Order: sequence, then structure tokens, then C-alpha cells
Amino acid sequence: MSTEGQDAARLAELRQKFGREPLPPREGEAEQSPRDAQPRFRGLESGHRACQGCGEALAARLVMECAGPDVMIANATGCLEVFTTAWPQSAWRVPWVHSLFENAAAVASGMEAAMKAKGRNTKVLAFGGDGGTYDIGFQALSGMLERYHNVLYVCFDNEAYMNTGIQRSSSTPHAATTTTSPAGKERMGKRHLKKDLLSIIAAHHIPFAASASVAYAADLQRKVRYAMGVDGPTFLVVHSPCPLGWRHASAMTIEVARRAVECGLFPLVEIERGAVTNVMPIRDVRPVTDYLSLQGRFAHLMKDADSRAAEERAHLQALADYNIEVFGLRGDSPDAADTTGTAVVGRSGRPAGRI
Amino acid sequence: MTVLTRGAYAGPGTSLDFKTGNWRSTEKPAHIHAKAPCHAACPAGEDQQAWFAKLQEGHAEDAWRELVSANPLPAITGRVCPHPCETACNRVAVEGALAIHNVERWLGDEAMRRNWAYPVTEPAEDAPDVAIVGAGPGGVSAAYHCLRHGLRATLYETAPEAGGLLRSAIPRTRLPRETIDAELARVLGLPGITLHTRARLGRDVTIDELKRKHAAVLLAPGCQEGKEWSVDGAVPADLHEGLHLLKEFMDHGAVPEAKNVIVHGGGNTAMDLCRIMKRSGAETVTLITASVLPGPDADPSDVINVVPRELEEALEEGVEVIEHATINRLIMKGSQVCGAEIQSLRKLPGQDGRSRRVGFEGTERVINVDMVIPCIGERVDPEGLNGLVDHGYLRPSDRFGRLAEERVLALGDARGDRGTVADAIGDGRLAVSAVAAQLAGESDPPADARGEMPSGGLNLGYYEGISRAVAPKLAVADRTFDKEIEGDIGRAAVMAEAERCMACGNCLACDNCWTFCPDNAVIKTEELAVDGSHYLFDMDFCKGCGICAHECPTGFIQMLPEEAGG
Amino acid sequence: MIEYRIHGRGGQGSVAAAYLLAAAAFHAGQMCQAFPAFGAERRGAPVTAFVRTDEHPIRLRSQVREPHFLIVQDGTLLQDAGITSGLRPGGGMIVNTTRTSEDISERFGHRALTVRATEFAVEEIGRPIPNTALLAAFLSATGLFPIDSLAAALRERFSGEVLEGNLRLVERAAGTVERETWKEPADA
Amino acid sequence: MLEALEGSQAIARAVALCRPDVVAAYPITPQTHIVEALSRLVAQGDMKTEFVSVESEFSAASVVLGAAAAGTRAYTATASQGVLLMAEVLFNIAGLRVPLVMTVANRAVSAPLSIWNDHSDSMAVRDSGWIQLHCADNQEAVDTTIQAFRITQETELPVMVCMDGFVLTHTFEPIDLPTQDAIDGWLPPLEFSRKLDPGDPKSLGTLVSPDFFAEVRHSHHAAMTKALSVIGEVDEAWSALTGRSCGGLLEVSGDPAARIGILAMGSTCGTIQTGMEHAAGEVGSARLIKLRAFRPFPADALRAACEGLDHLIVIDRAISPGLGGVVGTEVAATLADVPGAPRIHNHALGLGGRDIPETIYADLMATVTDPDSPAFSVFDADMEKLDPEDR
Repeated sequence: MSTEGQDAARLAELRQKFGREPLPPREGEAEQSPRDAQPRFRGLESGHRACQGCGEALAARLVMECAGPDVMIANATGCLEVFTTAWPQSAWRVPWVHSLFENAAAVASGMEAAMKAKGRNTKVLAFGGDGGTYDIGFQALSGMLERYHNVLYVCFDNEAYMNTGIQRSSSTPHAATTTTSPAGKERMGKRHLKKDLLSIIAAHHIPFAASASVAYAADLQRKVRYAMGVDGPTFLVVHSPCPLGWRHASAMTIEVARRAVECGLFPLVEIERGAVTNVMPIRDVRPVTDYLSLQGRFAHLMKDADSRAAEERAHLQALADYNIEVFGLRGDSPDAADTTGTAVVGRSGRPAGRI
Repeated sequence: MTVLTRGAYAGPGTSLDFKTGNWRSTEKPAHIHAKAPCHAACPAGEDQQAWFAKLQEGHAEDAWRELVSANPLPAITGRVCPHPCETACNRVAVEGALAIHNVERWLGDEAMRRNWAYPVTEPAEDAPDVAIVGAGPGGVSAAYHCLRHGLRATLYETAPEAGGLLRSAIPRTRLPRETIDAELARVLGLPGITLHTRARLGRDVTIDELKRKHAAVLLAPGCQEGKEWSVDGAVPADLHEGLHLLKEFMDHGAVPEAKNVIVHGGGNTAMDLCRIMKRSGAETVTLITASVLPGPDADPSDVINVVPRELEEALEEGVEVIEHATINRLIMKGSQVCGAEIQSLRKLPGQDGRSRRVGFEGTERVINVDMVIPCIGERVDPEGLNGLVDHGYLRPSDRFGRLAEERVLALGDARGDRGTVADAIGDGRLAVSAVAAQLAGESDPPADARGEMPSGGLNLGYYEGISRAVAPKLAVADRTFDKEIEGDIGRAAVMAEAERCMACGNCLACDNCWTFCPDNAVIKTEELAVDGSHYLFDMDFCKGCGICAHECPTGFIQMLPEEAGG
Repeated sequence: MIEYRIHGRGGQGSVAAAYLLAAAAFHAGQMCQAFPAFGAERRGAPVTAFVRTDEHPIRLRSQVREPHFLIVQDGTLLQDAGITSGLRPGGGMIVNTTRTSEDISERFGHRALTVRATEFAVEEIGRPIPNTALLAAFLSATGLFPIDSLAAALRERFSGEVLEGNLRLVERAAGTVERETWKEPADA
Repeated sequence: MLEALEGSQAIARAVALCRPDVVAAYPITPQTHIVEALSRLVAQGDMKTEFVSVESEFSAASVVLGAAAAGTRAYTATASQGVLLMAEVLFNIAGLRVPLVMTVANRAVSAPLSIWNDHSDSMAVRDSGWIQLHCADNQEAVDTTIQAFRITQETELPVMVCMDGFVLTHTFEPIDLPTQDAIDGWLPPLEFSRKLDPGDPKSLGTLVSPDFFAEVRHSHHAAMTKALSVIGEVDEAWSALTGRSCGGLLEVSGDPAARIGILAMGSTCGTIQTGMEHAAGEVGSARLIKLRAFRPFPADALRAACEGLDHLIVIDRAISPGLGGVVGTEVAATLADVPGAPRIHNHALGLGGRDIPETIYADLMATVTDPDSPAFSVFDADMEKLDPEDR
């Protein structure tokens, strides 16, 4: 491990002022590297080839931390699959199989049937992007849910086909540009709406379906832990910004995701047996432009001179308002589990607001 | 040679062979300790953020020890300091500054209640001995810091007891005697400090003599002489100079009677006198000050230099303030003053770039008074100072207080540009650090060059509004000349207040970087992170995306340019 | 090798009849083969099934083009004159109908037997499925395999009341035709 | 013990004897009876398996892929459009080198819609990397199904057991099903070395760069080539157990001295044989070659089987439009470098369920002596039924 950039004199000085004496290695752990000693499960290891600031890599890492080692994964074709398993290397520390773009849910069904046949409890996870979930893999997913397989399906939603270079999917938000929904004289980006997948999933009356966001890691991980404990099909869609496809700075991944939630365009909800049982209230609702303006894919909506831009902005604001109204997202009073309360940090990772 | 596996499977975690660290092209993250603004603003040199961190960990004694590494008198400063730290506090951007002084005071009091030991040891018998003239807060601070540097200290005090202006110029309503006695006793009782009272410079000891006997001489005599005050040559026969009046009050508990009083000045002495006069029965007490009251539009450099809560309390008690004003002339009836003409003024930049105060014609008005108390400052009594006094003050050549004479340094009010207890305490610390370095044959300790972390450098999304602790106060009607007005906030409020500290520019150990790194390139470690954080960057895998820096609540992580070829 | 063709309508158990006949042959120690003329027909549409029986293993997989026997499950199918297409001159046809054997024989120029199979079936098993009765009468008349072998085949397929009804049906239908009247091939 | 059974029921019973852990299938004519029979066995408790009733063939293949990757014995069955809907997964299964058995109830591929038998479906995925074994009758189908479970374990290559839809699946005939004890002793438990196992986590289905893709494909090809001997050995082992052989890679019968050979796959073989028995006196006898292993293609065995032939009639039950018969073309290529190789007469027949009568033997034999006989024809196509422009 390199610690470049921290020169010795500076270290000595800082140690004098702030430092603690280095602790001796723990008994019996002398051989362990700091990486191996991390107090969390590294199901998705470093060295994967995701872009800088990849929201999906982060989301998958967060999910794996909670899912733990006794799982196996069926992974749909997509960025996550490609950037984690360039042979002969793999970033996974759990049994993992990639078959095709559209069959992750079905492969997971088979794995789960195998575990049942063998009388084992190893939980099966299925991972897919929005393309593999909202679109081409949707049928297999519906079948898996209907057959009530004990599988946690996680959709890493980055709102377009990023693996092949940013083509629109049914999850792409209205008015966003992609290479197949470009803005031009005749068009203001994608003409259609983002598919309301969660409602369709909910209609399967499965025990648990929820949306989560990389910006709210604690909330995301709580949902994963809950789903892991359910004996039956569960579904999680995780809003995972793509700096490349959304055209924002790589450092802004969390900020963008946070604003998507705070403006109401990506509501965080939990649905059990078809009924909404929990939502994350928004303490301070932001205008959608706070979210849109950070992203190049909405740049055409930011042109003041274009009346169509104003109309589309108003449309997106109306969609956000709709979510806020339908799901009752506006927080009545500060709450430890609202958008602000959940994010609050404290010293030593103490769970101030972390559930 | 890599050999194909059947079906091209790969082993677990083998991606660690693929070092994505070489994907960084422009920037890399680094831990950048910046000064929290409280620390940057503290004249005593306290690092409030550092001791709040200890409190956040639940360790009050550690917090106190961190605190007294700069300031040995927290029970006193927690009561009297105008706390520029709170003015600077970034928390203002969320919902309001931390109640730093209340917490400091509690820590000081708690240390005395629990008899926590100062983190110093007795210097060697033959350790160099530093002479300190004046046992006010600056002198006591200097003596204490001598111990921290392994030096012995000998204090020479004119008065019968140590304390200086803490005793002579601060009303008991702000600083009870018991607090002064107890905290000073604890410091002065530390082995290695010797106190000679009733030892007057020029009469009982001389600088030359001290220089012979001691490794260095620190001059902390304070300002004992009132400045001459006149308005267009008019001086009332019964002029009551502020500091003298205050001392008189402290000694005898009474002030001359007056009906309508003007206090002229802009410091704590003026403020104390306003309140004393009001409480003594004056019908109107008006403070005329060239400065401005604190407010959203006030230029910070122009704000009246008083403890803000004192001002608040004074206004509560009925003291009137005319800001941006000065006295143009006195209206006399014989040698008695019966009125004063005041005029509005502003601080404006002059042609040479330096600001000056400009009076505005046509804003003159007259108010009727029967007493004018000028509180425009005091000067050093030059006796015994070997002619080191220059235009009323000891004017050192550097921040350590060095004077023209070798091994002689000045600190505290005597330097003329100070004015607070905290300034004096900070001077004591700095002067001793220079002396110690010099004795060890080292160059002067470097100034802390760290930048200050502004609120814009924080990610405020990770903090939520928590209301500030409110200290109990005597009701206006219950306020006397003896009883301390502001009370203790108590342990629970202290701990709650600590939660509000945002750790500006320092590691909060919140895990955000560890949580949000998409590349698992932040290593959480207690063993290896020696820079005050809990984390290391694994540069083998960091792609330089910058998420950790953006999501660092405190601004502790910043992106630095990737060195060329590095 | 003897080849059979069964005509019926979807829902009348024609394929089942083929399988039963083959199974009866199997129980009688013969090799057998039965299969439908695979179609996508729905209930009521005319359907065909084929059976081969032999003492030797049967490898031929083509449809039966020149059957020795026709088994017609529904008299209305006789409206199609082509129904006897390929029927060997020495063969015969057994038909579920209320008409007389002579009528049929006369019309098609082949020897014929008629059985009121639907009537029997409704009475014995409560459903208008003529196949068991037809097969029983057919086996009784031809003596190709013992009636017991049909009963054995039925026992593999059914149980309980349905089986009992079918066994009664076998007995009753077999009794309505002259035993082994078709023992020898017809004079062509 | 011999029982008279419908082919589909027999296959279901044979599958049950192999105790698969996971079965997933989607019904499609003419495979439906197999799925229904398996469902009944499960419902009656006669078969302990996780039966996954999927929503499509695509998922059926995916489910058994997942189950196999997780280290369990898995089985599926399909036909026609189902094979094509599975196509992507079939390539994937083979590439992953997981053990699997699938029955294909061979049926034509739409359009136009045809539910009847030919080999278009399995031919369409002949390059998927699966072993493809063709069955001439239901006994072979049963025997081959059980053998397939052992072949797939030994080769870590998936096995497709092809049986003619309707002609076999719906035909009721005497079949000898082995006992459970016999199979339990003959078919070892599945131990898949690369199974998904939290104790030894592997990543399957990686991205392989051009630097190694050629090696991946070579190793697959090499494995298929090695499977030729495994198929033969397993059939011999089966013969030792049951006294029956399916003919290994291919089986030669008929007149060994004949100068004319007829090669066919599947149920056509029996009709040809019967036709010869009846017509040999008139048109002469032939050497009959029943090709059982289509993938891997048994080139050496085929060359040996064709020794001494002047003419070889190759029957294709599918057509590659614009080329002709697939089997015929491959046989021709295999014999191309053999000195004195027979002339190939390639005919597609029985497409889309067209009945193949026993007279086909004589008709085919007649083409050998016809100097105008084309190298390839759709043999039973009636030109009269076509518009002259489309002939």
C-alpha cells in the first residue's frame, strides 16, 4: 500500500498534534493487511474497472457489505458485469455468475432452486442494470417474482444503457438526452416518461420492494439487510448516477443522487405486499432545477431563450410534485429518518441517524 | 504464463492485481488539516475544534487537557472572553454558533471540581528559570507554558496577590472572586513556578538584575496609567477616568453619584462601567462609541470589542448606545460638565488606503449629562522599564514579543494592541515558546501556516439544525454587584453542545469517505492513520474521482494536483 | 403386422382408443405401436389415430395408409366417403352407430359391425365416450387378443369407479357382437 | 421390465430415474407431454425435484443454467420455437461449460407455422457447443437420456437429446425402463468442480479479451472432440448394464456388402429399414447408417462406415436454404478427402411432418441410378403444388 503525498516530517508534526500512538497488531492478526482487517465485508473488491465516480460500483459495494459472504449472485450483462470480471480477474469475493443480458432473474431462480434442492440457505442475489431490468430482462424478472423465488433482485438504475454508450432505456427520465434520444430542433430529449417499475413490481404482491439511493447509504443498507431476512422474492432499485452518461463531474455522484431524492424525482419508498409502508420524507424540498442543472444530459433544458426548455422544466417539476403528493414525501417535521436526518454524520462513525 | 481456466472462470478478489491507481490523471485526495475558524480566531491559541472532538468522544478530561495545552485558565476565560471563536464559528451557516465559552467555562470548573491535573511535570532543578514581571493572566500563562517547555518560572507581582486586572477591572458579576482564586491557585501551585508578590519593578527589582538571575525576562506589567483625555481642551474638574473608576469600584464597592452619564469608549471597561453606573442608580447611561453594534450588516473589523453577551445584558438593563459617534465638545457650566455635543462618524478608507474615522457635518446634537466617563484606554507605567516604553506601550518587534533589549520580551496589555485576557494568555504562550526555542539553540517555532476552513469548504448537507445551549441568567431585577449573572449550562448541555461542532477542516471520523468510495480505496485503520484521521487512501486503487472530498463534511479531504510523473 | 386406423372426433378418446388397443396387444404378448395423426384440431373436429401390432418389433414409423381395420367412433363421420380410403379388402370396419351393420357394409362395400357404444357408455360410465365399448366389441368379434388384455390395459389407465364402469362396459359391449365372427379375414 | 408407454411418459420416467435436483421447462408442442408427465411425477411425490414452472423457454434454459452452475443436476426440455428462444442461453450454457441435459422434441420452425416434426430446431443451434444425440426410437430416447446425464458429467459439456416430435414423443410402444437401483449404481452423483460455492467463490462468465478468446474456443472444440470417445464409452457401459446399445456415435446395419448406403438420423431410420426389408428384392439392399452423434461430428467413424460404398444417400430432416441439407453437406465434407469416396445424394424429406412412407426406400434407391438426379433435393416436394415461378 502506498501512502504517497504524506511526507514524513509532516506526519511527525501531525502525529505530535493529533495523533495517537500506533496500536500494536491484534493478537493472532499479525499477518492481516489493513485491507483484510476492514470491519466490513468486501464482497466487491478494489481493482474493478468502473469509471471514476461510478455510482453503480458504489451501490454494488454497499449492497455486498450487507449481503455478506453467504450469498451467490447472478449478474446480468452490463457495466457492473463488465467492469468487475475481466478475465482472469474478478472483483467479487462471492460465487458469481454472469449469463446474459436478459436472464439474471431466471438464472437466479435456478440457483435458488438448486439451493432448495440441496437444503442450503445460501441467499441468491440477482443484479441488473435498468436495461436488464426495466427492459429486456423484465419478463424473466416478473416470472421470478411470480414463482416466489427466495431471491433479492437489485436493479442498479443509471437510467440508460451505459455499457454500450448511453442509449435510452425505459428508465431514462423524460427529456433527458441519450445517444438515441438526442435533443434537436424537433426533440427535447426523451419523449416518453420513466417507467414506473416499482409499481409494476409491487403488483406482484411480493413481500418487499423498495427504492434506494447511493446518496443515502445507511438507508440503502438497511433495506438490503431487511430484504436479506425475507424468505421470498424482494426487489430493490438503487438510483446510481453515471458521471459519463449523465454528464456530471465524477466527484458529484453523491450530490446528484441526493438532489434527485430531495427534489422528488426519485422517491425513496418501501412497498410490502403491494402497499406503500414507508417513505423517506424530504425535509427541505428542492426545485428540480437544482438536480437538472448539475447534469449535461439536461443541459438543453437550461437554455432560458428556449420556451420548450421552460416547458420541459415545468413538466419535470410537475412529475416531481406528483411523486411528492402521491407518496406523501414532504416531511412535516424534522425526523431522524428523513433526507436530512438520515445523512447526519457524527464522530467515529457513530450511528447518528444511521440506522 | 496465464493459463486459461475451464469456462474462463476467475478467482475471488483477483482484481487486486489490477491497480486502478494509475487511472488518476489530474487530482488525488489528501487529508488537509485546515484551521477551524474558532481556532484561527482564538487569541489564546486554543484549538477549540480539537477539544470539542475529545468531548464528542465522551472524554471531558481529555478535552480539558487539550484545552489547557494552550490556555491554563479556562474557567476564567470561559467567563470573560469576548469569544471571537463564536463569532467565527462556521455553524452560523447552519443555525448558530456553538456556545464555546459556556463549554470552556464548564471544563474549567469541572477541572477544579474534580481536581484534574495539569498535563505538566516539574522542571529539572537546574532548568533555566524565566523571570516574569506581572502575575496577571498573561504572566500566569507564561509561567505555565514555561513548565510545558521544561523551564522554571519566577513571577514578580506588584500587588499582594496574583491576578492583575482579573481582580482590578472585572466585576464579580462576570468573574467571581472564587473562580479567580481557585484557578490561579491551581496554576501557581504547580511545582516549578515561584511567585513573589509586592515586588515592584524599579523599586524592588530591576530588569538588569532579573536579566542576570534569569534566562529571560518577560514583561507583563499591564497598563496602569490612564490616558489623558480632553475634548477641545476642556477637561471637567471631576473627570472620572474609566479604569480608575472601575478599580475604585472594585476596591470600595461604590461609585460617585450621577443622574445622566455618558461613557465614551468601546471596550469591556466601558461596558462594565455602563452597567455599574446604571445599577448604581443613574437615570440614563449612554455609551458613545465610534464602533458599531454587531449585526448582519456590520463590518466585523468595526464591531464594538466587548463580550457580546455583556452588551446584550447591558441593553437588557437599559443602557443606551449611540454607535458610530464621538464627542465633539463638552458643554461646561463653570468647571462642571452639563452637556456633550456628539457627532456621527464612519470608518472610511483614506487616500493612503488606511481607514480613518470621518465625522459628518450637520449630525451634531447635544445631550445633557452630569458625568462623562472616558474609557479610551490606558498606558504602561514606565517606571523601571529601562526606557523600553515607546509612546505609552511596549512595542515588540515580532509576534513573540521581543523588545529592543536582548532576552526581554513583552506580553499582554502592555503591548498596547491587545485588550483581552485571551490575548495576554496567547502572548504568554508565544513568548515562552520563543524563549524555549532560543534556549535550546533552535530557531523560532514556525507559525501555523495552515489555511482556515471557511463554511463554504464544508458539506453542510451532513449537519442538521440543533439549537444552541442556553445558559441560565439572573433576571435583570435580580442582578446585583456581587452575584454572577450567567450560570453554568451543566454536563448534559455541554455534551449536547459538543455534538454541534462540525470539526471544520479536521477529520470527524464520520466514515463518509470510507462509505462512499466506489473503489474501496479508503482504508479504515486505527493502526496506521497517524494524522488524526481514521483513514488512509490506498493510492494503488484510488482513481481520483473526488467523491470523498466532495462528501467530506468538514473539508478535511481535498483534491490536490497529481504531481507530474508522480 | 396388423394395422388399424381409428376415426373419431376431438374429445371422444380416439388417441386413448389407439393406446388402449396397443396396450391390449402388449398385454397379449404382442409388440405394438400407437400414435395419433398429430394435428392441431380442437374438440369436435375429425381426428385420426393409428395402431400397429405385430409379433416382431415394429420399426416402421409412417402413418397407416392401408389399415386392416377401421374403428369409427362416431357414425356421423361416415358422411365422408373417403373414410375407408386404403382399407384392405380383407379387413373390416367397426362403427359406433345405431344403424345396422348391414347398412354400413352395404354402403361401403366392406364388412362392418355396428355397436351402440355411446349409449352403452352413457349408461355404464355416465359419459358419452365410446372407445372402450367399441374396442371390446372389436376384440370380441376379431378374437385378435383376449378381452382380458383390454381389461389389463384399462386397469393401467383407470382406477376406482371409472375403472369399474369401463370393465362393465367391456363385458356388455363384448356381449353384443358374435364372438370371433371376424376371426378369419373377409373374403375379398 | 418392458412396459407399453407413450414416448413422452417414458422420457419423464427416465429423467426421474436420474434424480435431477432442478427441472425447469415451458410447455410447447410436441414436448408438452414430457413436462406434464414430470409435473405429475412431482405432484404425486414420485420424483423429488425442484420443478420450476417458468414463464418462457428462455427462462427455462436460464434456470437450469443457474441450477447447474450452482452444482446441481438439472434438466429441461423444449422444441422448435422454444429452442430458438433459448438459443442465446444455449450458447451461453455451453460456453460456461456447465453440465446439463435437455430433450428436444424435434419440430419444424415457423413461419409458416408447423407443429410437426423435422430437425430445423436443433440444426439451428448446432454450433452452440452442445453435444447433440439423435434417437431412432423411444427405447433409444430413454437410454440416451440416462446416458446423457453421465456424458455431461464426464465432459462438462451440455447434452441435447433429440427425439422426433410426435413420431416418437406421442407414440405408444413397449419400452424397457431400468430400475431405480440400477440407475443409482450406474450414474454417479454430480460433482461439478466449478460450482458456485461460498466456500470457494468463483466468478463464472467473465469478459475475455481477444488475447484469450481463441484459446477459449479451441478448448471447447477440443473438449467436444474428446467427447467422441466418452459417448462411445458411456454407451458401452450402458450396454454392460442393460444389454442394450444405442450404437455409440453411429450404427451400421443392413447389407454390409451393399455398394449403396443410406444415412439418416432419428426415427426415419426405422422406416427406411422396414422399407428395405420389404423392397430389397425389387430394388436391392443397402447399407444403413444411423447417425446418432451429430455433435461432436464422428468424422472417423463415418469414414469407416462408408468404406466400399459407391453411393451414399444422406437424408436431411431440415434444410439450409441456399445450401441444401446440413447433414449431407457435412458428410460430403467429411468424405471429401477419402479416395474413392461414394457419390453423395442428399435429400431433405419429411419437412414439417410430411409423412415418410416405407416406399421412400425404393424411391430413394431409384435416384442412385438416375443420372439426372440432383445432388440435393427436397425429395418429397410435389412440384405440381407450386406456382411455376416458385418451383
